[in-house]
Amino acid sequence: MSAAEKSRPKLAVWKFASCDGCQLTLLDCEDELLPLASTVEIAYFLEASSAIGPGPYDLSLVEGSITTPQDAERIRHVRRVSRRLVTIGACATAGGIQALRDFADVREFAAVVYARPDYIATLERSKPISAHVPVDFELRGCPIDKRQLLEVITAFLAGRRPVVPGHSVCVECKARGNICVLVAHGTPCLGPVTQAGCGALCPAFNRGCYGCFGPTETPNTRALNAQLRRLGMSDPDLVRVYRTFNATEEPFLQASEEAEGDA
Amino acid sequence: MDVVVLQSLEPLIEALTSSGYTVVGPRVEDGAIRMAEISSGADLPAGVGDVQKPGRYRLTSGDDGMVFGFAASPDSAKRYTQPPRQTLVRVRDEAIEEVEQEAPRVALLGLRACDLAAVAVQDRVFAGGRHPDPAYLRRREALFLVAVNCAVPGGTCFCVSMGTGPKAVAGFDLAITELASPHRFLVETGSERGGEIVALIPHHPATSVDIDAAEEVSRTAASRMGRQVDTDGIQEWLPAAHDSPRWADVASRCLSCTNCTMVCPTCFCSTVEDVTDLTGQVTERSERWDSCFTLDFSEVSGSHVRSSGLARYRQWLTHKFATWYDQFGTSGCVGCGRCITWCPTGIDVTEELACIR
Amino acid sequence: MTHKTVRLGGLSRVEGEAALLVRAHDGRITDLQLNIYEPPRFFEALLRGRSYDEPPDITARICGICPVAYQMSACQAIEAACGVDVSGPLRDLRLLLYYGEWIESHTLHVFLLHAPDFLGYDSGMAMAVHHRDHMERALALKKAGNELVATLGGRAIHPVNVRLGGFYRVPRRQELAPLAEQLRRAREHAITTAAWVAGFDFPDVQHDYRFLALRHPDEYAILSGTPTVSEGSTFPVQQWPAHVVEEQVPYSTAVHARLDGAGGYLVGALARYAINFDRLSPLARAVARDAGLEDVCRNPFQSIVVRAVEIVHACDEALRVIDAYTEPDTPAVPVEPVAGTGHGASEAPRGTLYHRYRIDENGLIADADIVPPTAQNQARIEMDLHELIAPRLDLPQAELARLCERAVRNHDPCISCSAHFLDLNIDAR
Amino acid sequence: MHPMTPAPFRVRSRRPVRADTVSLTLEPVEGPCPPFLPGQFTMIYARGVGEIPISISGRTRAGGYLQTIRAVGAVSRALCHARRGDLVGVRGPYGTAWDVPAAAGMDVVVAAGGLGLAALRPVVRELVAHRSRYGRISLIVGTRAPMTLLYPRDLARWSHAGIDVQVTVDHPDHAWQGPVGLVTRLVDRIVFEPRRTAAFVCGPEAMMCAVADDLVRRGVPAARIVLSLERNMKCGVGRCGHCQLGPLLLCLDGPVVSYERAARLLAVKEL
Ligand SMILES: Cc1cc2nc3c(=O)[nH]c(=O)nc-3n(C[C@H](O)[C@H](O)[C@H](O)COP(=O)(O)OP(=O)(O)OC[C@H]3O[C@@H](n4cnc5c(N)ncnc54)[C@H](O)[C@@H]3O)c2cc1C
Ligand code: SF4
Ligand code: SF4
Ligand code: SF4
Repeated sequence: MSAAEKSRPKLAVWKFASCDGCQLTLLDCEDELLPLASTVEIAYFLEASSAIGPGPYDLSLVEGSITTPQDAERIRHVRRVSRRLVTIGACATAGGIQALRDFADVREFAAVVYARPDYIATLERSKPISAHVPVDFELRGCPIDKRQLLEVITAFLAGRRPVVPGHSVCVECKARGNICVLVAHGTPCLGPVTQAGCGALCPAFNRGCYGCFGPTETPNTRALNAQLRRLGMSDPDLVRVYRTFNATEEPFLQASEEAEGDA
Repeated sequence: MDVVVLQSLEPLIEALTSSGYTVVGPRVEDGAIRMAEISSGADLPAGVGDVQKPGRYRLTSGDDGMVFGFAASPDSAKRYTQPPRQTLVRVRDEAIEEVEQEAPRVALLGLRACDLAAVAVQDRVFAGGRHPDPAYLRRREALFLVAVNCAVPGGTCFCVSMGTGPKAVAGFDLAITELASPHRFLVETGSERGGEIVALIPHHPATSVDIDAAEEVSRTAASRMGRQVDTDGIQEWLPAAHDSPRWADVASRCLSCTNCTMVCPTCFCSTVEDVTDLTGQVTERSERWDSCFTLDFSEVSGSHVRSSGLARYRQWLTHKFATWYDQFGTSGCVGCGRCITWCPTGIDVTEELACIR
Repeated sequence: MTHKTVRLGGLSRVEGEAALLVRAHDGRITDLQLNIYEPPRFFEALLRGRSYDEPPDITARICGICPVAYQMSACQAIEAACGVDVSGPLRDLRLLLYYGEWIESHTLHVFLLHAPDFLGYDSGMAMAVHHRDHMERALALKKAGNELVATLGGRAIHPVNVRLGGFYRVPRRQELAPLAEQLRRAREHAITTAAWVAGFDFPDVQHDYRFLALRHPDEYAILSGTPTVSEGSTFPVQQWPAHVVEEQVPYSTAVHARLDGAGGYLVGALARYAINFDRLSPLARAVARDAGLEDVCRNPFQSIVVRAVEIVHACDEALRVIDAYTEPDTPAVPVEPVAGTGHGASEAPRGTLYHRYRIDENGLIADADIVPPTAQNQARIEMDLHELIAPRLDLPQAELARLCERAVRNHDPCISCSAHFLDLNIDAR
Repeated sequence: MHPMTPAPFRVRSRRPVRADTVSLTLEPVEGPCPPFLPGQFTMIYARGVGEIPISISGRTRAGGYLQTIRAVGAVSRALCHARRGDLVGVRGPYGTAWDVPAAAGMDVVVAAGGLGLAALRPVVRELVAHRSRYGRISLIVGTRAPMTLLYPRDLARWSHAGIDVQVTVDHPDHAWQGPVGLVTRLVDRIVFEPRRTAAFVCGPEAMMCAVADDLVRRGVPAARIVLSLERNMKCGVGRCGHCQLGPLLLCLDGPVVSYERAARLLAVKEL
């Protein structure tokens, strides 16, 4: 190994309860993968490699939420061996779709799915990584956006603040030149309260945003809900629309509870 | 100024195309009349109209065959004068290179008087001050502006109040008034290159009947304005009303979503971002549309000057209608009504201003 | 030494996390457990009470590698319940989307996960250092698949454009043109790939598999078809629950599926190939022949060749669909909720994926059942391992461990299909 | 040239002035350094990280800029870590200036809080250079701790040159003998003839307002109290819109603004 190789920063990718999609995003960077592999040492990435480079790691990307006692232990280890820890995707930043258990009785959930739920070791709640250990940066999305992932990695390499703004999807929607589906089609859209990053994908496909990047920096869900009701959404519809991939993010939780209270 | 009559727009579109312009004009797409590339008169929205209300836009269809029988499109000239993102410089190793920005030759067909006023406002921002932007000037130079005098103002328009319409009086290369029975187009020439285009196509001179009919179109339009703003003394009274209780009221309805600023044809705020490649060898700096409704916009020393939605709405409205005069000598608002139509919760600036006053 | 324990913690290059424990005594295997420690995510439970139109988006999140498969099985199950049939150009677009996922997912497995085993590398990235050309081809192929999914679906992972009855927005013909260009090159890459992997050194193993795959009258079944077993029996997808029964294995944590009473059947590339060889595109069939494959392949190590052939088929068919594409009048046919039960199955890259939903009178999901391919294969993978290791117990420990790991990877187990996978407390003695 | 294109400059020297602050001298790679007036700033660009406004604190003998930067975030940190010979981008100088000559014949109060002294340094140097033109000159400086005091050698020199230099600290160490507390406390300790006084103030906004209010209370006309204001700035040339304070675009109409104009604006919360 040359001296240059030795000094390459070490990247690790970790998985907790998740669908693998966010770490797959890294392998989906077809044009950047080989340059990336020569810029950083991919020291731990089980999905892609059997090689296990020793820690500590300069940058750990963590996918998935914490749902088992063992994982609660394991994430502490990951934090210890990581200089920077960046969580990627709604599971890791908000508990993910599996956090819907938080609104139910997880024992009952287990009983629905498994004949012998007593074999299942699981926590009552699906928690984001930041609920267990300090996190240096959270990259949102279900799944994360490829360009944003590259931006976070290059920003960490360059020592700058990642350009991952907290504003609404509408900013990207307008920049992209989409027609507003909410105004022009009467389609309910969570874009005004959802953080940008996807490039305003859904409106580009004539669909309302369903909030997969979680809440913006200052979401006014009360005002949006009033408008969504005018567009014909019922309170149970509103509860469901906020309870998907980022259900336990505080503003979405409040918005769903508000609708539930009114229901 | 030459005034001529065309029977059809087809030759005009052809002449523009053959003169090297990409023609961008009104066209039905995704349930709205967009400004999109058109290749023939058949792409124009014949018989299509629109109904615009606060937070609501719907197409209507009729059989009058008029191709400009609608009000402001969601798109303005801004996308062409100030593209949503432009790369400014590239830094490679030790060299800082200025990136040559594109200045595509585009003919914008169907801009309204308010849109022309908006272009003039942007001219002051980007070309008028102490630091003129040469790329902006090149882009502007490459734009051929074909205005259309409004026949049916939208439900959210108020250009008469702002003194910007409905008739286009300056700033165009050509200005069209669509006339009915018989269907024809009165074309005024506003520039030398406008005249050169007209010379390329079959036309006959306008008669006084044509000219009167066109006057009538603009007169009727002016009388059917959807909304109005009392701008008298607004430069003083609006900033002075910074503690009006109405701000809290509107803030409760405002999403801080930025739509009003994004659709506004004059809003020019931008931010600059660095993108590095993986090796760290090449950096690109680009400028992109930003909005005073975002939190980062006013970030100083780890906090945000305008952290409340109230302050951000107040900044927007006050800047647009009042402090813009202090900075650029004109109003920032041209009365096109886009911010009213495209606000998802239907906040109406004219109503807010009336309440604040 | 009579005791032997092989323990593979953290199986790599599988999507998800798994571990394997093998114990042997006096030359006999006493214990063999493939353990999947993907934490349960309870999809079937959390779907209850959701609106009938939500499962395509929600179940996509079961697996980031094959979200389209989940969306397609979910759509078809719910459409069946509501009495809607999606046909014509809309069905073609679904096929096209699915081909994109196949190309992307199979390429991922062939190059990044599986090939390194044959060439002795830890990863595709390590392999790339000496086989740059192959890796570049892989990335081009994968990109072609991803772009197909992204163009039709909005993004490569968890596409946003799929809905009951079709799509939110359908592409214009001219939007597909650049894809066709890319796919033609991809098809060449796929043919080269098949020839390349056919030359690998395959352990001489044959398993007596019982296969299950969908079969379609005119297509190499992906999107839909009739469940068909290798010995010839078939059953309509509505009867799936009567034929496929899942059991939680006593004193273990895994769920094993039994087909008509017997465990250990196989779904996936080998099964599809065996059951539908005659439905492959002529080009794909020729490529299979050139690669030295018979009509049926029973060597799981050669599944890499079968996958390469399936990539050729997917590229070939995708091009056919693009060529014949006419824009549908509406992006989706309306699907109104009807109380009742619907079944849907499609061929995920890893094998048959079955969904069942019961919709109540309010249009809400009353209950859901999802049978992902890896759950069905789990017992069969353990059998593979058993048959593979039993005669090779005297191999050096490390070599044996590697072989086991390869045997698992042969089946491209997607462990994120956590609808069923359980948590295991490994006996850490 | 496009107004957003930085000119390449080189870091000629780098001198840490406190734990988190360094003074850099920057010289253009080509040609002379554009002249500047006291109070003006440049936009300094750290490659791949970003660009920030930094006041010009002085001119080097070789004709470069002396700029003092505190590491508070990504860009300022990158600039603080710049090494001799590194390339940075510079645009400017931009903004309004303190009209020091206009204070001729008057008493002058210069009040600095924290890093504000970096912006005021050219003002004091100008006053010192033409000491005889002015009446009493007082420089009052507030800083967090004795260790964080900027330019101590300059302060000593200025003191010798006939300027009343007074320093107060928030957190004294055991060697500290001077006053403790806010700069405003120093306003009462200096001598000036209010009706014939000009004041130049720079520091955190709250500090500036407090000092200005005190001066007004003592009878200094608000029009002759001139502050340097800070807002987010992305362009420095009036095109990004970020630095608005009511009617002002601070990059063009500021950063140096009279208290007469600024007082009303700063009084409005979140303007
Ligand atoms: C006219 C003017 C003169 C200045 N002179 C000096 C000086 O001489 N020395 C000095 O150390 N600092 C000076 N500053 C402040 C300096 O610009 C900020 O500290 C710097 O922008 C922080 O950027 P950053 O990237 O390091 O931090 P960031 O990581 O961006 O954030 C650190 C904090 O700085 C604030 N900030 C970010 N960008 C700006 C911006 N463009 N303008 C103002 N604040 C911002 C944010 O609130 C943020 O919380 C001056 C500012 C202005 C407006
Ligand atoms: S479609 Fe949605 S995201 Fe786009 S502008 Fe409208 S409300 Fe915002
Ligand atoms: S528009 Fe909304 S739901 Fe769609 S991808 Fe973007 S953030 Fe996710
Ligand atoms: S006024 Fe309307 S469009 Fe503008 S930010 Fe508020 S909600 Fe959005």
